[in-house]
Amino acid sequence: MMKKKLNGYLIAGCIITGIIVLWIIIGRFYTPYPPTKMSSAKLQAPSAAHLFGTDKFGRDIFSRVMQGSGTTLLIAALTILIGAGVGTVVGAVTGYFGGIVDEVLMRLNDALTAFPSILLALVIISILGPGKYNVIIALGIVFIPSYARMMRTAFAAQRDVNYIISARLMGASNLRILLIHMLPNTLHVLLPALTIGFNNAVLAEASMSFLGIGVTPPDVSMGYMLSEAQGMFRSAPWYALSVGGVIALLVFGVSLIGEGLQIMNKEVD
Amino acid sequence: MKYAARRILALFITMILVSFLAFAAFHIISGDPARAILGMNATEKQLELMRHELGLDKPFIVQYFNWLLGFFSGNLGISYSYRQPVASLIMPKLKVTLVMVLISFAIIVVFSLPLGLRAAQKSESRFDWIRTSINQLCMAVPAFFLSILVSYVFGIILKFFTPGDFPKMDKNLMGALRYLFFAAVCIAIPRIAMAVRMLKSTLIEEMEKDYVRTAISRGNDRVEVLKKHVLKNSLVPTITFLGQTMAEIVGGSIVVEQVFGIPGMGRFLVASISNRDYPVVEALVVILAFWVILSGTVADLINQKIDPRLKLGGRA
Amino acid sequence: MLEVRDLHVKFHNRDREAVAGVSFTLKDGEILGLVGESGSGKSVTAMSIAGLLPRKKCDYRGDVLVDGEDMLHANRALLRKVQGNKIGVVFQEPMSAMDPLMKVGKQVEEVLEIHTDLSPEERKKRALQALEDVELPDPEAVYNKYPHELSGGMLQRSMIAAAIVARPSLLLLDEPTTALDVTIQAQILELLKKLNRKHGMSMLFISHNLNVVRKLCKRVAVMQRGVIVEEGSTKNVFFHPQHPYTQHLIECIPARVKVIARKHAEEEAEEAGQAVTADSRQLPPAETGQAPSADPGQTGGERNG
Amino acid sequence: MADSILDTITTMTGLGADPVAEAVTEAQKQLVLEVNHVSGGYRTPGLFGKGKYQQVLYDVDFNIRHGEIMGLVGESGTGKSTLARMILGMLEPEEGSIVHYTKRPQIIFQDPYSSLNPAYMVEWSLEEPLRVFGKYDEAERKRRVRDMLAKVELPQEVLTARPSELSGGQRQRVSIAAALIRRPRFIIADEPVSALDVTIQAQILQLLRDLREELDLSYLFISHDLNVVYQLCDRVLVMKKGRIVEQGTVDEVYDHPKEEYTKQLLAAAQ
Amino acid sequence: GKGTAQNTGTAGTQAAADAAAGTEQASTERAKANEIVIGIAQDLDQSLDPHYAVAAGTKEVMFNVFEGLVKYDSKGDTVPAVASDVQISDDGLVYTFTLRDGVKFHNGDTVDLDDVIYSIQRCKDDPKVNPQTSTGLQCIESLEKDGDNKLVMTLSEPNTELMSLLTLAILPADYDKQDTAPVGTGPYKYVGRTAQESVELEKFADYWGTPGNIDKVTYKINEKVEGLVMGLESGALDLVSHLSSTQVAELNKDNFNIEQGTMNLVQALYLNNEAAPFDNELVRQALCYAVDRQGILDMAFDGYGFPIGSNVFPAFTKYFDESLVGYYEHDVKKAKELLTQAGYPDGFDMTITVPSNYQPHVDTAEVIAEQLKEVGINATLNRVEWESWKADTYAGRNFQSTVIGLTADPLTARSLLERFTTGQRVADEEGNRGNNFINYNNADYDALFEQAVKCYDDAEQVKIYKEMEKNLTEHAASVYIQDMADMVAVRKGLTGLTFYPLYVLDVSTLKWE
Ligand SMILES: Nc1ncnc2c1ncn2[C@@H]1O[C@H](COP(=O)(O)OP(=O)(O)OP(=O)(O)O)[C@@H](O)[C@H]1O
Ligand SMILES: Nc1ncnc2c1ncn2[C@@H]1O[C@H](COP(=O)(O)OP(=O)(O)OP(=O)(O)O)[C@@H](O)[C@H]1O
Ligand SMILES: [Mg+2]
Ligand SMILES: [Mg+2]
Repeated sequence: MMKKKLNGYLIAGCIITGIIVLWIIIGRFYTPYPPTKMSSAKLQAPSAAHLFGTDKFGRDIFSRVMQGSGTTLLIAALTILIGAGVGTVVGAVTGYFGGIVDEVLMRLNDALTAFPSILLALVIISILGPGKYNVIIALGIVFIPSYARMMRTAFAAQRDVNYIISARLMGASNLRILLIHMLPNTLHVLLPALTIGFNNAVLAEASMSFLGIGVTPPDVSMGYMLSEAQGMFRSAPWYALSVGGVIALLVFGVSLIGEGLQIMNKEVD
Repeated sequence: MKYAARRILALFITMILVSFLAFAAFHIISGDPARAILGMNATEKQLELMRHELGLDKPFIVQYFNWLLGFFSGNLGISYSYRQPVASLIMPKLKVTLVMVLISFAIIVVFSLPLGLRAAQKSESRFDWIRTSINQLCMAVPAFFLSILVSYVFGIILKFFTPGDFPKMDKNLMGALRYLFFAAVCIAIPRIAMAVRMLKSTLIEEMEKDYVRTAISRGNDRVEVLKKHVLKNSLVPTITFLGQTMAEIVGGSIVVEQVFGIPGMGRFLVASISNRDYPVVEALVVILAFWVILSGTVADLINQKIDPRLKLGGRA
Repeated sequence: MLEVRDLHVKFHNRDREAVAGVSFTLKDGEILGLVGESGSGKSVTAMSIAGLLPRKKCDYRGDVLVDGEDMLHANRALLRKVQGNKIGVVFQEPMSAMDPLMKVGKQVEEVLEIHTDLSPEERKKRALQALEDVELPDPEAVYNKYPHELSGGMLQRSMIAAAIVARPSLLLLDEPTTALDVTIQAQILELLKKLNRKHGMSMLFISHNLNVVRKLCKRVAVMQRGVIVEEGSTKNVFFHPQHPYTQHLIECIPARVKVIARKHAEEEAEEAGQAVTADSRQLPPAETGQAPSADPGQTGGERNG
Repeated sequence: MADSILDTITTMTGLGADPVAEAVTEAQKQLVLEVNHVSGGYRTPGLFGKGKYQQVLYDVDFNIRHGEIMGLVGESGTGKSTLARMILGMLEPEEGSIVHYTKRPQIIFQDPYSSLNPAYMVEWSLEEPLRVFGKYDEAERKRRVRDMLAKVELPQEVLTARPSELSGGQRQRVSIAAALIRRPRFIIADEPVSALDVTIQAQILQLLRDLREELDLSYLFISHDLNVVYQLCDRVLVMKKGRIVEQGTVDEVYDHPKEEYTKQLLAAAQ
Repeated sequence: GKGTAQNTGTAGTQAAADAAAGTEQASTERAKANEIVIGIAQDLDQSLDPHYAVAAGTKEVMFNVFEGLVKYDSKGDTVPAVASDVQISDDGLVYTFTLRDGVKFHNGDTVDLDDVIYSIQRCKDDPKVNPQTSTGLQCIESLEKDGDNKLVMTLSEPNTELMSLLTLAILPADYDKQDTAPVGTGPYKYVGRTAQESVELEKFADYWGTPGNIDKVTYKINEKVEGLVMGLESGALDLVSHLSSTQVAELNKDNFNIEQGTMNLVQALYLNNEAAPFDNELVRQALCYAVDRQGILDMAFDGYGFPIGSNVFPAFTKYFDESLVGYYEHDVKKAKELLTQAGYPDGFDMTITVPSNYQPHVDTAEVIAEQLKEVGINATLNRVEWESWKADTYAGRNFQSTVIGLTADPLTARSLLERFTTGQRVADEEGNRGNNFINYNNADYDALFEQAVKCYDDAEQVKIYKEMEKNLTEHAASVYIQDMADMVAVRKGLTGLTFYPLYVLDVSTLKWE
């Protein structure tokens, strides 16, 4: 009997992500310095007192990154929740029922996919205005089409499969079939897609903040800090490098998980 | 032939839908172009005059159809911000972006194909995880962060190009190409990583199919199998991916242009959005969307040539 | 022509040997049937013969001699010479065993391209000839079609055509008819018989259906869990099964078929002037046919894993 | 198109909601199914209008009596599964009618790999029909599942296994159990043994036979293997290109085939 | 004086210049060709017509292209330009201008009286002209030619600020392409622009006055200031103004002189006097005490900048009241007391709206938010786009507080102070609301303004304006912070940078050594 075997990527990914998430959670309750506390020790290089150095207001970058990554994590997680959630609903409905609903929604989907995602986010943000929650909504909307398309395929593939026909014959309601009979069988595509989506969300949030349409202080996200850091690349390179490093590490960890999940799926078939 | 006609019809329908969405979206945006043009001290009367001048006092649907008709006759409207025909404004920028995107695409193709092949071949080596991890890491770096690094290292320190001083294409083509090359690299790197990953898994998957065993049973070497059978079979997902890439690097160029100070379409788009310059934004968005859909359609048409089975299926 | 001696194959990720000491021989022009339950190691045996074992994923020992050459330990260069040329293989699922993007004709020709210096025109001629040999109605049309444009039966014929185009001396057939309709199944069997007669090709015919094997093979080997439990002339095995597993296998054949089979056998025997032993006339009725190995849930082949 | 199918299925499958004819004759009481001159096929949804119509069944007319096993043979693609779908209510006949005299039938499929939901343990799959039915509590459900498991001769351990961990034969037994758990009177078996090893085929056939006695079942048994049909069935329908070309008791048909086609089939099967 | 340049960069040495030879290449070539490239952070207005142009950034560039009858000098005084002389009657009602001889437009035509009358008339009547200008000009009753080089302007009432208004550009009469191909009389003529990329000017050879030194000036646009800094570093740009101290810190001091002037604006935390809790004067005062101006300067501006106490910037020496700067000393205790008095002992939540494209304002707001924590006020930043700031915050007055800098245009006390009167607060018959975007509502202030407008005695008027300033301070209309330092990075070798008390950059004085 083939048990789902953990693989190296999955373990390494979980460890890296786990450490960062733990660090972020700690950051909710404790940071070495208050993240917004300004001091006259400006733009100091990393030292024992300030592991990542300080920024132009003399704030401790380590503490700020600790908190900023929390915002980033929250945004990415909620974005995926919206994108994948709505995407799954749309995909389920279109994939399962087909027909005219499918035609219309998929055409709309095509049209939405035609906008490059950053552009779509840009447009939505200029309607909603910047800010943490608007970024989440904007990115969430941006992410819907790809999930919808993917889930549509996953649901449509099951539509005429025997166990679903049986479920219909036993009189299960459509909702029950969708949720209980079909959904669990889409997880093997959904889970890796979630990790990819998560990473895209982190990178997209960073790009948006960089373009000045992302989160607004006092919320700090890593993208915001990175755009701040760009202006000080010469006088405080540690700022950009530490923030960029943490983003890369977080994304790296999660994509290792995704890689691991995919390998696991393949092994089990 | 029928398939091609159907795809082109679909492209057309989607474009109409896209244009409507774009047009509607920018009319929902709360800002007032008249206000944007006239500034904060403008009086109601001034604003009204301006709105009339811009045709903003007509009903939405009328505005849309006027615009759509104009679009087909090559008249993309007049920019609010520059009082010039949009077409003449955006042409030079489109040229810059197009060149950058094409360079970037070329880099992606040139690097990812051999790397992907190699990754697939070496997938059973003990050091595969190193390769995979490096690959994942390349995907993890935000494109603009890469851009910042590249423009500092290659621009300021090594002086291979002068950041902020993009040479005019018609005057100094080589200089412009060199400048664009560095930006294109920044767009390309994460995409190369993705392409390698995709190629690797496609090739491995393909190598495990039954027909490979058949081919070997006929006396083919693994290399021959790869050349004669597997590559062609991997081509369809690869071309689909490249089509997506073609579409997505345009989106990626928006941010990279910003960092490198490249006067391309992306930067112009961002500026025009914040200036509420609807005609420009709408034209750019529709062109962008066209690019995206076209990439997909072309990829599909090529695939359909490669894989005769696709002729039957049409849309999945 | 083919000699397998004490073949052992064990996959790294499995606990049990897939093939645990199989020995048999196959003479020139003979058709040997290999039957057995699912997972009993039939395909692995065939793969070992054809040099198609995934060598990195398993341990193997023993000898597989094809015309005196050891296929099990042969290097790639030697294998390459033999594969397709001396040994042709036909697989179970024609749809997935053919390259979906290559025209059928090209796939039939491929063997010639690898093993001969024939000109393209010559190759095409040979390929068309092979397609005709397998009794495809319009070889020229089939030559230019893609696999998905053919029906299962036509595809399986094309597979056979590709396997015989280079006139190999040994044809390995791994359940070539299981996926097919009964009528088509019968046609394919007829075709194989004809090929055997016409070209004197030796064949190893794998199936899990003893009844199918009966129609084609003179000799049959029965496999269970990696070993051959019984071997002999088809008639003997069919009418006097010795091993319980074989008996069980026979019991599963409907009574009606057995009656007909007996009739055939008698006719044949009469022609040959000898009688079939009397005691086997009393066949148990199919209705009461129960598996001797009691646990019905478990005999259905091993559990995956 | 798909939604209309769904609608009909969901409205037609409720237990006890089946239209049972009020005044049935004595003869009809012996029937479980009446298929009256049914024709029909598939409509492919087109971009504009109704799309293409492909007729599969032509004037199919037969009935199945109480306690009977009816065989249905024919080559691949003649419309055997299509007929099954129509009887199950997943497809509307274009002409003719189908009358059920029992609860709606359940179905057993050919491919044991796709007939069980891979995401769940066997126990869940067996309980699900009862859960959907909604009239039994947890304990009763468990009891019935165990009961049924014993009937299909599977050990209790199977309950906690996932379908992927079972052999084909075991899976097919589980599918049968799932089809029977709500005690239908009529079962359609669409090539339930074609994908199985011969030895296991025999076991499953035996099981179907035993269950008929035990649970008072009638079958429509679809197969392209005439030998299997001979082993199991009382009567047989031979189908060719969507038409019933021959019907009668097994012995009648097998010993004195009237149609050329039947003769061919029989010859091939030997 | 405050308005002139102070060189804070290190003294240039030859050695340093040599070391940076690589980056210098492009700029050396430009020096040889007598050209410069200036970096600016935003593109010019859609219309280059100077009468319609509103953006400060546009005026900053087009200052070099246009002139009025008079123009500002580097002290902020008006000096004759297109007019060579002006006579004002004793009652201040009749102005007689003498047209300068041989002033040429960039298109080669000579300026005549018709052009002058056309220009003034247009500013007075055209509804699309900036209302501050057109309202000011309403006092002109008639414009008459006297001979062919004298213009007699009769007013309905005296207006001490008229001269400032008459800096309005003189344009060729009935030339209708001003918005895309502007033609003026300034030392530089407009050559062309590429949207969102660059604007080009060229020395005007027929200029009547001291001509410029540089032959060709190119403005390169980059919305990201970081991009401008990188452009300086890489040698692509020669001069960038309005840099922050952080950005200056990024530059290699061997290649640049950093000149410091003033931005000439009033940066403040503007409070919406109608939005709770800032409708309560005590709360506003508490905020004034809670905010530490010097702290802001130190924290966000490396100590550069000039603290202020009311709505006039220091460079405007005539009206600037030094004594108001210290009116509210930073005093947390007092702030808390006031808050308690106002009924907010535990502070409250507030939002500071800031235009995200102006980093200095964002920084200031961040520091303020941090400072307000000390008195228990929890301030959240709301970064908005510039367009939406203009529409929602400024025109829509839909905000609680905002950090922004207000400039004077024209350079008059009136333009700085009139905006807080009731007349500018409430809507007129047509539904227009004026510029009192903070909804300041004070009867005394209104009365003082009435007086000031009617007063024709300059000294008396200055006194009244100062009273108004004081009124704003006392009632804590807003939390006044500073006039920001204007840091200009100038490539070594380029000299002659002149600061004005206006938001302009005069390129005519620049030259390569
Ligand atoms: N590539 C492989 N890796 C691991 N195990 C394998 C592999 N191929 C075959 N096996 C195992 O070897 C055993 C024998 O398999 P084989 O395919 O020879 O059976 P078979 O007799 O051909 O069965 P069937 O009738 O189902 O084709 C099985 O237990 C199978 O799981
Ligand atoms: N969903 C469908 N839509 C359209 N046509 C279909 C569909 N399903 C089956 N058909 C067509 O209907 C015909 C009969 O198919 P059906 O599946 O009933 O055959 P069958 O007798 O069950 O064959 P098999 O023995 O291979 O299962 C075939 O020609 C098939 O192509
Ligand atoms: Mg096998
Ligand atoms: Mg069927």
